Amino acid sequence: MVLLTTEPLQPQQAVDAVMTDSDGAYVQFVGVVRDHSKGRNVTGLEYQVYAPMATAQMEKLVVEVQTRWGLACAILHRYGFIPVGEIAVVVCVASSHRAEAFEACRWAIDTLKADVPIWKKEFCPDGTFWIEGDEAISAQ
Amino acid sequence: MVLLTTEPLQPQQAVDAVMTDSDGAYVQFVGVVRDHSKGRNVTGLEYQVYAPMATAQMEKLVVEVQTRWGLACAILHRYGFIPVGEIAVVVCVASSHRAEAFEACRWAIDTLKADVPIWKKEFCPDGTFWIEGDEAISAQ
Amino acid sequence: MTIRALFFGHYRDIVPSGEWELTLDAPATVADAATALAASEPRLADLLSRTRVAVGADFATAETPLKDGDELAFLPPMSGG
Amino acid sequence: MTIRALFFGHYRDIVPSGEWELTLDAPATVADAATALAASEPRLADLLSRTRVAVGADFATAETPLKDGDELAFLPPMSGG
Repeated sequence: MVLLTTEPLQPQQAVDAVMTDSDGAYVQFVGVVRDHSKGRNVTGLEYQVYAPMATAQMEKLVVEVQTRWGLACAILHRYGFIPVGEIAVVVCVASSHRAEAFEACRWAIDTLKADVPIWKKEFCPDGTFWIEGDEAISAQ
Repeated sequence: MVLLTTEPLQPQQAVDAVMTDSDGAYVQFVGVVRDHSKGRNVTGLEYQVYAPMATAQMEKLVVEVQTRWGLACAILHRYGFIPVGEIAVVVCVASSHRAEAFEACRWAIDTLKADVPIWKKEFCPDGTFWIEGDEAISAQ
Repeated sequence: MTIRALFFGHYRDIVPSGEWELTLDAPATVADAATALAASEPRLADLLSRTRVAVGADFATAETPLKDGDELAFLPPMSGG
Repeated sequence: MTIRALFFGHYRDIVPSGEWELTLDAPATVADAATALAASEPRLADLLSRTRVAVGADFATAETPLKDGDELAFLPPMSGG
């Protein structure tokens, strides 16, 4: 299950999507907008998204977790403006085998950050910055 | 923050205990009572606890996560009877560094299972079993 | 052929609408489209060295052939999550 | 000295109240307490081979000395989480 939305994210939605009565556990990664980034104060983020490809890429991650680990995975990503303290991304993997659930969840968030076409624009007291990988580029 | 209680667990309570505006993420492990265990059907679990030591051991885990990884950690464990589908344990680690948060969360749940004095009693259609490590011992 | 080029990240400050309709002589590849864009807008000259590309919302390469109606996206290093 | 032994897991089926007040001659260790328990209840003979022990809610060993009023817990392999 994948969800790309401008609405606030509910982590429980990802849990409900993956858990059955035969699963003994889930591992969840939740990314939140924080008040600083590499020394810059941040008041909020705007996520820009290439929606059809981002959805397709997130779906590929879910399929890959199912194929490689045999585990159910759900990914939620919010876009548009997100204030500090609110949730930007949720990855949830259900499992009766916790070693694999940790591994799969970590792989999914790492791969999402590299391969899902979403970009942060940081709003800071001293300006606005496009974040492209490790680089911050002053925005107009 | 640690909590040992007979009441239903709220994962968000662990999140609220560890997250500040400067944390960019959290990793959470949630263990749920499942409907089977090594081939046995399970209708519910009763967790028995040596409370003063379990609390002290959970507090040691929280301190150890702070010392080794510099990360805030919260652990909730329920005891008494828990029906299938309900939450037995929550481990939450806050972090701006996700590699370390995954590692610390996994270490905490692994160590909890080995060193926190709590025992499962499984209720199955064909009897009741004490679970001691990997062993199931028929209960009276 | 006519294709639609899409821009993200700081390239949105160069192409504010985020897209550019481009007419190319067939046959043409992703690299040909990038060359045509750089000729029209010098600030797009670094496109291929700074972005990955997707054709039809699928990762592609500089050598990927284009056909009429294709959607060609230039994707700077991503920063979701 | 008098100590309180605590039992968990399937040992609760042997000692349903979960505890046993035990009088020992000083000096005594955890091993001495286990020997006294096994003498009173043969089904407790495997205690030291099947459990870890804690004195005062801290992990201890068979050689840990006991003092009057101590709480000695026999802890089968745990299964929390």
